[in-house]
Amino acid sequence: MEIGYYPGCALHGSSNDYETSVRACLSALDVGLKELDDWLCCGASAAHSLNHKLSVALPARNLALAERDGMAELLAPCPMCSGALLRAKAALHGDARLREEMGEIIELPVAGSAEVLNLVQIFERAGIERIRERAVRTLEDYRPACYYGCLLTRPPQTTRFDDCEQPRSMESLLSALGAEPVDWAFRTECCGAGMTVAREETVLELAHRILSDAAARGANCLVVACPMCHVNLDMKQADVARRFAVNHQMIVYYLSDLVGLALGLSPEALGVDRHFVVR
Amino acid sequence: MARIGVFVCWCGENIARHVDVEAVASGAATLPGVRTALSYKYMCSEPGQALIRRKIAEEGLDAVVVSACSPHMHLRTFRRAAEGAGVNPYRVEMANIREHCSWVHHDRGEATAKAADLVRMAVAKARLDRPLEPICVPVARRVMVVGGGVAGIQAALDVADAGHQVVLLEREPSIGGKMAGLSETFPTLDCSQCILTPRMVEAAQHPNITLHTYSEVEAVEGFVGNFRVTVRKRARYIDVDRCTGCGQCWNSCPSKKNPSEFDYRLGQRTAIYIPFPQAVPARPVIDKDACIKLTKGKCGLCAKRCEAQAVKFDDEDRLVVEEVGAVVVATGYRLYDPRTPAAADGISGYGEYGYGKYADVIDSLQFERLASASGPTAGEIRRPSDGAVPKSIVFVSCVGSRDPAKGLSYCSKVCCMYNAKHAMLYRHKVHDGAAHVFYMDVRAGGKNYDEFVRRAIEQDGARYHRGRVSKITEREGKLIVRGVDTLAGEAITVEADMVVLAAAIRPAEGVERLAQKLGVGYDAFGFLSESHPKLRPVETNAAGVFVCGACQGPKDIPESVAQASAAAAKVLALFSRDELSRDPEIASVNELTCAACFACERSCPYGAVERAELRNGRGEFLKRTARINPGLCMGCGTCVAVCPSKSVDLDGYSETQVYAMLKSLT
Amino acid sequence: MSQNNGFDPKIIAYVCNWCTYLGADLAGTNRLEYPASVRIIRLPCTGRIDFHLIVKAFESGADAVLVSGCHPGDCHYTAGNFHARRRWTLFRALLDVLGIEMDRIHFTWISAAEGRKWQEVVTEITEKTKALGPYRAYRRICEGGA
Amino acid sequence: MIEALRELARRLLAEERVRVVIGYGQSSPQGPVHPLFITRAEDAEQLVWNRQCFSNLTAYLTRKDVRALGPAAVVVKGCDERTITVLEKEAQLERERVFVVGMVCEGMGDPGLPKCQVCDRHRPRLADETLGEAVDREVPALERYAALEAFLARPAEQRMAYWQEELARCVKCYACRQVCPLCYCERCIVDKNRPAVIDTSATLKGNFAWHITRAFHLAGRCVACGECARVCPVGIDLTLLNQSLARAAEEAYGFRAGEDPRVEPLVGSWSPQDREDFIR
Repeated sequence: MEIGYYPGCALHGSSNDYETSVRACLSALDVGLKELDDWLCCGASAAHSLNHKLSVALPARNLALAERDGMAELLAPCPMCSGALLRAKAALHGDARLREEMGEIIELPVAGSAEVLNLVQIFERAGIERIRERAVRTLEDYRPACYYGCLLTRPPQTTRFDDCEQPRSMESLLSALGAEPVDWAFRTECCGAGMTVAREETVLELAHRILSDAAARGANCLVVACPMCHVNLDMKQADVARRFAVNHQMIVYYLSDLVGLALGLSPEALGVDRHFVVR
Repeated sequence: MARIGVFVCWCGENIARHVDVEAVASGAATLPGVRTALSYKYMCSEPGQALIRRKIAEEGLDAVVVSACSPHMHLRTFRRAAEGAGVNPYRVEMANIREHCSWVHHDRGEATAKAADLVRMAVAKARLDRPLEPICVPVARRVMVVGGGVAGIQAALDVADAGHQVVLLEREPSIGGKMAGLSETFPTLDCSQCILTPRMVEAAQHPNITLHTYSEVEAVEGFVGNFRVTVRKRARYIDVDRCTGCGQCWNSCPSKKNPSEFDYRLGQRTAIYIPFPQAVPARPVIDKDACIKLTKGKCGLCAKRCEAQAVKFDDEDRLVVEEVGAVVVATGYRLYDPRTPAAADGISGYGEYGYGKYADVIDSLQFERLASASGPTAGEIRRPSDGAVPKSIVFVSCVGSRDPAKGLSYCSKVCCMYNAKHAMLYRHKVHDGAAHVFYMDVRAGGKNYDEFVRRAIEQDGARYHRGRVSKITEREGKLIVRGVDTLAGEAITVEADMVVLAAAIRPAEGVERLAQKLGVGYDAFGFLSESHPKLRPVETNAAGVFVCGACQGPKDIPESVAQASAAAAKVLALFSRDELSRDPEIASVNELTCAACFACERSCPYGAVERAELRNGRGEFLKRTARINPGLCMGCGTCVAVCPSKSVDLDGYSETQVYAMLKSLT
Repeated sequence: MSQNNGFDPKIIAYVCNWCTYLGADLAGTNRLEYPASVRIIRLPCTGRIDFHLIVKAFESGADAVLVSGCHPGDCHYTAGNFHARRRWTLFRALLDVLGIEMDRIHFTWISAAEGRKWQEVVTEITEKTKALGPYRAYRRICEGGA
Repeated sequence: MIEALRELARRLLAEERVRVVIGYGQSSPQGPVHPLFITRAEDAEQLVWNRQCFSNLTAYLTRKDVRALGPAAVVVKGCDERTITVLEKEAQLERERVFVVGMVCEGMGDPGLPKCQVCDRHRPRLADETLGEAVDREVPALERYAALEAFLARPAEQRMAYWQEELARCVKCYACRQVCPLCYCERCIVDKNRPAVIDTSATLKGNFAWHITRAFHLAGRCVACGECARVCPVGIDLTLLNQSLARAAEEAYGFRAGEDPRVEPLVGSWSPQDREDFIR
């Protein structure tokens, strides 16, 4: 199968290891990615605080491009991006006047019809059973703490994905591949990535709490589906060690890393060797 | 030809200022069927009414049109006046030339022309009014009270004490309801069972009360004054008349580890059991899913021990028909299950609070059992997981309540009070324990209520945090409660040994089905709808059906009891009459032309349309037809609109009349 | 339009007894002035208002018809207005294909508390009907021979 | 197919499953096809099946004289069979007393009737036994209502003018009513007096009132067999009126009359969520 792909800025920049991982893993599953031609930033981090129309128009243009190219489904591996796209979709849906107005602004007709999927949903689409059949090794050595962060499931009215406070979808997928996910308390807590620059103290504390609880519950790695979470929890471990005198050394995987490993891909092919904390 | 009198009111200057009342009257005098038309300063005054009566007598009038204010204001007045002079009250019409004319149109010419039109329409309608007699139905002076909690017991006793028969229905094996399981009650801290159990016994022993426990309403037929309620008496496997309640059976039952419903699963009971020691009736039931004899065919120990030979393993559900004149619904409440979505919109419940996952996260009714002297811990506060005495408890308010995002937008009303009570009881029992209460607002409206909450905080040292709890997790045997104190503006974390969730109050399971059987409306949450929120708080839109207690909305004990007595008073008022008379402006079917498609049956909001057969004098079948039960029809006329052959008509608003009104304007 | 200056539209209003009729009463109590164009026919419930009444109104020379009752959920008879709403939705489709001028048929929910809404609605549809002029097309139907 | 049909009719009558088989007959090979009522197994030879079997035979199921014969079998096409569901929902027949013989149909008339061009029920689905082979194709609503759509594209005044002209030709013969399987009232509303609801004279006023009434009485019920228009002696296209209601039912409530025996009739049921964009 082939689906539309919206990388967003992070996957083409600081988190290009995530893109490597997603592409390698999905290609092993015969899921082709067709990158949206001429996509632009979805504006998720700042647009809404500057100008409401802009915050709809940016993602609306990306949706319009998908429609133009006949993409029924659009993968946005970054939950900030998928959230922005879904919010725009919801706003456009059932508001003919807004659709018209947006159409004029972005100079493209837009209905908001493309379905926006996050990374977990792509795996669900591909079929957990199918992935399991294709797996060449089991993940039995992995006891991951699945970390959804604050954005993947929220706000539930928009994402309509899993249980907002008690999600289970990553656990289901990884258990099927032999891993033993731990039950822990910080699945949907904020890691503070948005305040990395502004309030580093807070961020370190939040990251420390998350990493500590994961360790306390017996996890030997963390699994994320968000470039921001990854960069924060992976890169900041050194600072956490300096601040709290605890060196967690907790490997932080993207969900696609673990699925890729199960499918027999090498860590290098998945970009795992480019993480800060490595085995 | 009709002999109509038209009486045009000036309403002092109210009408006369903008409407030429003389011209309206003289115009009306020329209309066909009108014998006399005159105007008067105040038609509704006694001299005005006397004028109408005199003219009826003088002119031999058989219909009256009063051209004055809104019929909602004075139609009843003028109907009475006309009736006094021998005119059928349903041959009185009003033309509303005040609210709909003189008060809103100030151009005298236009207002007068419109007033003349309105009179013309009223005269056209009056010409075709049929004399109607109020519908009289006999009243069965017997009431069924559905639900044997404190509200149901109160209503039953009030009616029974007034000398009428009562059938009291309870779904559980014993009456007593939720109140029987409570520990102590706010704001007096008197023992719940001590005040309730004497009332339970009184109800059971009352000569005017028939008790059906372990029973539910199966079907309802009939209408106000004449309901036939079919009751399903569930198989109890005990011959209640033989049983002496000695207890040999439940003391010998080997199936002991069944979760107790009465203790909300915190305690255990045998397969043959009474729910609690003071149960009324003190007769056991057998849980057929737990009984070894009924599931595996072996055992039967209870039957062997029973000297009265009251155990009947071959018992079956029985249907009993009760004929009653009124029904009081007092089905009470249940608590919201925090694990589940409150509404079907895909938004999950409060999984993050860990209810059902962590043994020591319980709901407030479970806490009542822990605090109750008759409860599973004999009144000691011990946590479910390991029986240890908790050194700190967090009480969480508004779990489900006041949270439109999760589906329940309303306030459950009693939680603020019982949270204070729980904190207080806990501190009384565990002196060094810490009681934390997370709350949105403290709503303590009621006599001595706010003082009670203050006492919990100031004397008993409950720690109140204004804010909500975001998540509860467990670490090393402690419950980690994370929340926010919005007054201090900071996130707080409390390490607790136990958490008590004040889950929202919801109507009892299945109340919608009961409401549908009775024809009572209910809101989006399933609470039953009263006729009028202020003026008819215990009546419903189904005549003869009344509501009281928490089935109508969240309520505490005093309110439930007050409402129960109010419902009883309404029942007694109904029973004070030999016959009921109802407004006869209802629908009827021309059975000869009815095509029996039953569109009317599907459309009737009251289930007043029946499928009937038309037979000739010799009883031979002629045809099928729809038939309207005059006892149930409320006269909305929806059936008239959907009948394709126009075989239904509505008295007082008949087809002919509406057409004639239209024609009068051409 | 100048030819409409002398035109007093005739508007028939079918209203339910419990909400809109009382709303119109309230407009009176509050002395809210509006044009004297509407003739109310009071019926118990919008559930009773069937399509014949709308046709009959036009046959008897109405320039516009107003149908009004309780808001959804407020029906005195619990569901009459829900039944009515469904029928009207369908009936409008039929009138539309027939080329009946849809601007001459108005549906509103007006509660007993909405005296002002009654005033606004009557004023508005009177103005609208004035602008449309007399309903000549239907008059022609009524006068047309075999 | 004809042989299979005759054989089935013979069997049903011989085994006394039914007392009458309502099918199609033809007096001569070139003659018109007419309804045929077979009560003896040996007469089954007279049944025919060809592209001239226009009528919707379910209309006879509610006739008193036909009912008096006893349990009946009826031959239906995909379009006709929906009538059975509607009649059952309206308590006009007991489904178990009727044996429904479904005929796979490639369309009636030559060239096919307009309704056959957009038919998505070549194969009956609710019949007790279905004869013939065919594959249904999905026909989008847009296509099914194309004629209506085209008509609605005209301005309202033109539509009104069209109907004034068309309905002026109506002679009030009531063939449209007589042929309609869902017009089963014992006394039609048009025959009601005191008060008369509809002007019975064949004036434009009376004709408008009649056709509005006829069409609206089929709201949420009409199964689009199209017989009313086919039998109209002056050729008024009544399907436009029927279609306007059918499309409204489909658009607003996702409802197609007679499609699903589990769904309650459209008029007489409601939902709080029903749309009301036209209500202020």
